[in-house]
Amino acid sequence: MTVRTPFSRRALLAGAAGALAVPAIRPAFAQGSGPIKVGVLHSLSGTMAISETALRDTVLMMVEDQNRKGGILGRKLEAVVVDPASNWPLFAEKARELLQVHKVDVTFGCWTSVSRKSVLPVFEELNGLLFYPVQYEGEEQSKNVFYTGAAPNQQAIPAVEYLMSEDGGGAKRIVLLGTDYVYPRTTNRILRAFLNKKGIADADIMEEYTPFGHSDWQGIVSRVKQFADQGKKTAIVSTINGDANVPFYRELGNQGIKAEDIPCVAFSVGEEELAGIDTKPLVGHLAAWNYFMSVESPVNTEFKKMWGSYIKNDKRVTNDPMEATYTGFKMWAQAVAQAKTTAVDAVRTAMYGQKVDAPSGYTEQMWENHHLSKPVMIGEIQADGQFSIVYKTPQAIKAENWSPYIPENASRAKAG
Amino acid sequence: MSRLLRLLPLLLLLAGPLRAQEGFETAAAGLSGGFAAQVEAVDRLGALGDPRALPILRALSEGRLQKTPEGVLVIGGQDALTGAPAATASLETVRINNRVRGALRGAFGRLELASFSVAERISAAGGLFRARSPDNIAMLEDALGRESDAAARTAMEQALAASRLAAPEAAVKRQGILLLGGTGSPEARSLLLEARAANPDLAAEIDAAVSAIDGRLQLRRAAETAFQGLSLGSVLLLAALGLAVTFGVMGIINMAHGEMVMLGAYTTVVVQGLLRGTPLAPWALPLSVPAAFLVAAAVGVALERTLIRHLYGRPLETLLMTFGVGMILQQAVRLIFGAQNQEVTSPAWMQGIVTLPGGVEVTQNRLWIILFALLVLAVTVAAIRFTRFGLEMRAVVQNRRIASTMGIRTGRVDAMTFAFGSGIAGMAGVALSQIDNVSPNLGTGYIIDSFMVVVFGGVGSLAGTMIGAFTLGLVNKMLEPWAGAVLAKIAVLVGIMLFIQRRPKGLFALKGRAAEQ
Amino acid sequence: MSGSSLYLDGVSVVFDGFRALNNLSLIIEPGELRAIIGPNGAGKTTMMDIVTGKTRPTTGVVRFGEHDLTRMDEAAIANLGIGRKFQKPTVFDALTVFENLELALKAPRDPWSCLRWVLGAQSRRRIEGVMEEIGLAERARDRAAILSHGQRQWLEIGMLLMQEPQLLLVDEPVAGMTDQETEHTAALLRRIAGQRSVVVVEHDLEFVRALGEKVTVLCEGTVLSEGSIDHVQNDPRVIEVYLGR
Amino acid sequence: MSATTTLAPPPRLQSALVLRGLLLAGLAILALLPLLNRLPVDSVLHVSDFIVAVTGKWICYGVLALAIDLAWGYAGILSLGHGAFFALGGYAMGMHLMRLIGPRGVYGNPVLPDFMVFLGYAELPWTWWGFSSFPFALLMALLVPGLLAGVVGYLAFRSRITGVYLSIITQAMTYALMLAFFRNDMGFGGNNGFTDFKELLGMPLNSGGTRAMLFYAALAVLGLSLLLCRHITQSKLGRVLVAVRDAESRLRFLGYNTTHVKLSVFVLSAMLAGLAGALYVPLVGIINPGEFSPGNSIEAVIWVAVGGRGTLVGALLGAFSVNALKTWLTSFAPDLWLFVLGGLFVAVTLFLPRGLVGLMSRGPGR
Repeated sequence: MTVRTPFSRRALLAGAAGALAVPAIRPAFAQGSGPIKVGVLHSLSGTMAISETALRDTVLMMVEDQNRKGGILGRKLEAVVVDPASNWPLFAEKARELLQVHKVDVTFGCWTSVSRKSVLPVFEELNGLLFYPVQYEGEEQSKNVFYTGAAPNQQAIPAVEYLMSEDGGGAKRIVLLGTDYVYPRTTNRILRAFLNKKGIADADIMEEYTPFGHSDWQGIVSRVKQFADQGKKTAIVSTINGDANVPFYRELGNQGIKAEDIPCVAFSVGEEELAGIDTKPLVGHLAAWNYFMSVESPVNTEFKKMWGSYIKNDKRVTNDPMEATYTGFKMWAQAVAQAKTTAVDAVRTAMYGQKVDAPSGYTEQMWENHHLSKPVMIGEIQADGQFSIVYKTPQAIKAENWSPYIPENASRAKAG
Repeated sequence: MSRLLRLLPLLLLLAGPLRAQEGFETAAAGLSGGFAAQVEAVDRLGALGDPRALPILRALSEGRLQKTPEGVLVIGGQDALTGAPAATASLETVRINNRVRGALRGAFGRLELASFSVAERISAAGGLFRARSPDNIAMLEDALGRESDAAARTAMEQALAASRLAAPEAAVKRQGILLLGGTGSPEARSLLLEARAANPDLAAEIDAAVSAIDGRLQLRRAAETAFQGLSLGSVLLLAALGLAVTFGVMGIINMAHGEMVMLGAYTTVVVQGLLRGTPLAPWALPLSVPAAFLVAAAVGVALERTLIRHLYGRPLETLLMTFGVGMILQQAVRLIFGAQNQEVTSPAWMQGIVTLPGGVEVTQNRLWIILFALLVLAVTVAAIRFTRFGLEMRAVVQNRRIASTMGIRTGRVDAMTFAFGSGIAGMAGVALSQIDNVSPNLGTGYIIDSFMVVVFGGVGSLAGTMIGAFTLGLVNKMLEPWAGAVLAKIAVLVGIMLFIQRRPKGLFALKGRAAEQ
Repeated sequence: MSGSSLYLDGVSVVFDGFRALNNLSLIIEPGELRAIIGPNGAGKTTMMDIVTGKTRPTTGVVRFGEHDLTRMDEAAIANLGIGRKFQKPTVFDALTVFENLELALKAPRDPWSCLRWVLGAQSRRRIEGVMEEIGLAERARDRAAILSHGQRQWLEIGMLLMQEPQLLLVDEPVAGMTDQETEHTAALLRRIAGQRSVVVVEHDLEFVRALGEKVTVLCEGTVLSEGSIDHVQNDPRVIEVYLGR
Repeated sequence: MSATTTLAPPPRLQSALVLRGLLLAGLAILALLPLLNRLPVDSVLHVSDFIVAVTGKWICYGVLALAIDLAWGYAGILSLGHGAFFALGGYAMGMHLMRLIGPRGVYGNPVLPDFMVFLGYAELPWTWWGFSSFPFALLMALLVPGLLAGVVGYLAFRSRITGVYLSIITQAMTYALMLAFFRNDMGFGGNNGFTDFKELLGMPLNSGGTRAMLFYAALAVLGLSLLLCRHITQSKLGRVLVAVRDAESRLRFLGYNTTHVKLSVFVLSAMLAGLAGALYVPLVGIINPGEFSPGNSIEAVIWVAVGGRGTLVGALLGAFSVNALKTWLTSFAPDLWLFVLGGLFVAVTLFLPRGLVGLMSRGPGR
């Protein structure tokens, strides 16, 4: 295990080892020959493999596709895949390895917030570039990360507005169910502030958290039923994560909670999660995303075709984080082409204002707050495991990564 | 023909003015509009009571209704209203949302109240209960007069009560309140509370009715909590039973036990896949049980013969080794089947709710799993008590040398015992596939709980395993409402740790000389 | 060393309804060598467990001098000066003969003292002396694991000697020994007694005869007969339950 | 009963010399790494930052392995909860590092860490008092694991819970702690744990110089732990530990209070593990409840088994080799590494009961 490789300039500058360094005279795009390296930092084993392997496949598909088109700047792309194994410190180690040993030009990776938080200092120290494709709690903005998933205002708030609208059933009582980690906690804090502002009292809000991978939902679902029996239209807002969703939805179906009575809108349940469930009892429950596989747009048709022929399994679906990966990749490729280099600082500048026609059917733009403008869509679960889109915003919405509903952000200058 | 006769009184009752025909067509046209227009159309169709609406509304609710760009409704290539062949090009499925679905439920209620099928009449009454419109009172009273089925009568009475509650006249409302108070259902409670705000003059009556319901609900909720505890206990029992054999009887710490459970769940997926489209498809789940037993047992035999037999008497080494085996099995499944969740469909008889006497509602699948767990326990006990294999197994456990001198092939018995324990784990996997994710990580979630159950119940005692599992399940569920799911679980874990140090051999300890070894 | 006497009075032990000891009373005087015989299941080993604190009596009095043994744990009882040799020789296989004896040497037993322990010249001489006595001087640097069965028995007796006990409980010391080894062991035990009390549990009547001291016969958890070997061999009750049939 | 496995005697003399040489050479190479890192990039001997960072992590794992070996390899106490002690030590240090962020956090709150701000804490919970002081945090990194080990150990050893039962109880302990620390209401950052540390003892954490310092600190701790463990195992206490492992009840009848012996070594081992965790956190920059997961503890035990339990060199060898293999394989064969690692664990328990060290010194024995 002695990978002795020549030192890159940026790592050298970053490290204090630079004190002894030879003057750094090599231009920024010195590694301008050879393939462009694309790091893939998604868990292939452990608890998160279930969600993240599809993103690894998406990046590999995009790399293959780009190479078929002749690469970028006349250089081929080469993917470097590592397995951080759902182990957060290992994420940091692998990030360092990608940047220092493999010297990747860009990295696509992470799913959970904690994995992103774990690698963030590494990317900042070594001035790397990370594309993060999953919806998250916001309250962050790093110059080394481009966030291509939704911020809370691009998902949670429109979804709750919909639930309270006439079309959504006019909910007056809200159950906030979540897995006990930072994304649900933050999202629910924002939602509570929002609901209070809309005139829903704290007594009409039930908030409950469960551990990761929670599998016995009997008690909670029956408590939700009790909460709903108070004579006001009740709806569930679920930020339940990953594995826990299948047993949750099974319990929901089995306890006979119909979407017409108590609709449940989820922020972490997409086509991929539904693939493990018989959705017939769940028809009508909702999800809020920025993309559904059922979107009808030429780009989406193309995207689905590309995925189908890459993965060679007609049962595999596309979902929102995959779309965010696709969009992020396209944007990065455009930015590199525009900057005519893969150097991080130049690419970063080129990223701002970059536009891509996304599979969502909208033109999404990268803003200087490192977040995309995205449309918000509400879908109802169908018997075939797909979503029927019952609502979408007329245009893409700009991200508010610093939520105005968190009082501590009030003092923050309304940064663009 | 008789159906028509049956519908006749209803038709007479509902038959509106002569313009009904025209009203039907204009109302139906609204179905191709936006969600709001759809709701209105569905309501009108329900109010009209024209039986022709039924197939159209069914098609709408099941996603079979299509429309042409001009808004002509089409079902299966035919014009929905006229039945004439329709254009097949550029058809678009008519989409609905929850509001439309709610309206449909009310419309179905009106249209199906006179149906032949008892189930449909009950569901119709349920729809009317939720629709709670005073318009339905007359219809319900009439239907009730003809109804002979007890369950359907109850449902209709409830629906009638709810409809009366919505009536403008206070006297009718009072009737409704009394009736609702007598049902004891949480839905009725919800309706009453909703009505309370709108009818301050009836507050006293409503409060009385609500508290009557609350009294009955309290008992029901206690019963339901107990059921949840039993259900969790049955899951723990299933997961732990195989371990009770391999660990309790053989002293092997099988950290790959969870993976055996996982293999059982994947066997279910494979069996379902193989049988899909064959006449046997509805039997896929029962057939998975022996299949899962065999698969897990076969892996168990292979494991025992190649690896574990070298480590007898060194339980801690088996722990480390089987941890490695678990890693390999998990990754193998991940590479073969993919990391994603696999879909397992539940047969119809395992879905939904059963109402037990006293109005206690329990979920079907959990009920089946409790029964299944007890069945597996019975089979295990029977296999150990009453079969030749069980006899040999007990002999080998008690005294290996003497057993071997008596002609028992101890190696074979070891292999079979381990296979047996693994097979039980596989069967547990079939049950767990019904309530949990079928993913490569399935087993990891159960391994520690299983060990805790076995140790708590007393190693080597199946009765202890059973009582241990149900005790832990019940305690956990009783703590959960006020401590939350996580704290309840932590409390149970700490409780077990303290218990073990008071009684190191568990609930049902083997005593005397044999336990000293 | 004036010595204390071991005093058991009305001791009963019940396991799951089975009476392993039934109202057993016994006195061992300082310096006495006592043989205890009895058929299988007579409660010999349980009696030793009671004395050494491994098992608690259900009822009855167990005293050593003025100490109430029922309230003390094994280590405390051992430190009181009661040593025990198991039926199956148990020595520390991974340690050498010398190290085994060093562990048994009378010295502070708490972890901190063990950490700071330095083997003095006097202690070394004592260990060497015992090694001579048990005939293992040649094998000081050998691991206990490679000793023969008899040598392990002696090593264990040697470890007891290092403890300088006032009372020694020896469970079937000659099981599986050759005749020569048996003789050697009897001589060893006789030599030990006198300075301290020794209780020997044995099946081998020849060996008991060779010890030539007072014999107690246990049966079904209680004392059946007591006296010289000739006395008990002629006791009809003993003949019935043990020798005869 | 179960602890008395048929372990062959540890190799002595000639093989011991080889091992000691190996150990010293290994430590020397480790000590050189940060220096080699400062060589010009073009130099053949240059070592990348990544190697230094990763090795620093392994050194912490090495200390953890020593702690486990002391309890398991010598005293026969197989704890499957040492990851918990490691994590508690890490949390203590993490809390200190969080306090040092001060107003540099996202919300600029001088007292409360970011996660407390957005969870709406009004003031610092009492559990956090004192952690702004480095000596206090370091003390807690030792005391908290030690205290936990003391309580759990006292309860278990007093009731003569040994072997498999002890392993299962310690596993339940770490599992319960994991669940507890995942709870955001505990006030320890929930699932995210602590990240985004800025400085330690006035030095910025993201500088190579600080990393080199931390590396040497870890190495020094490793060296001192090694000396401490060596001192213990070579004293009479070491022989008492081996005696506890092989025939505990015999030792009790010799007058040793084995409960005290086991408790002391268990507590000491837990404190060492806590110290390892405290070193680990500033090196990897994150601590979260995942460290409590039972799998982590088992893996750490397996390092020791792979290297060779009952020898201190073996513990270190195992920790370094397994982790090096893991680091390499998760990049080289991301889909297959679990097969290799799992296969290694199986092979070692089956064919190398004395671990890699046993392989090197095929002395007499079995």
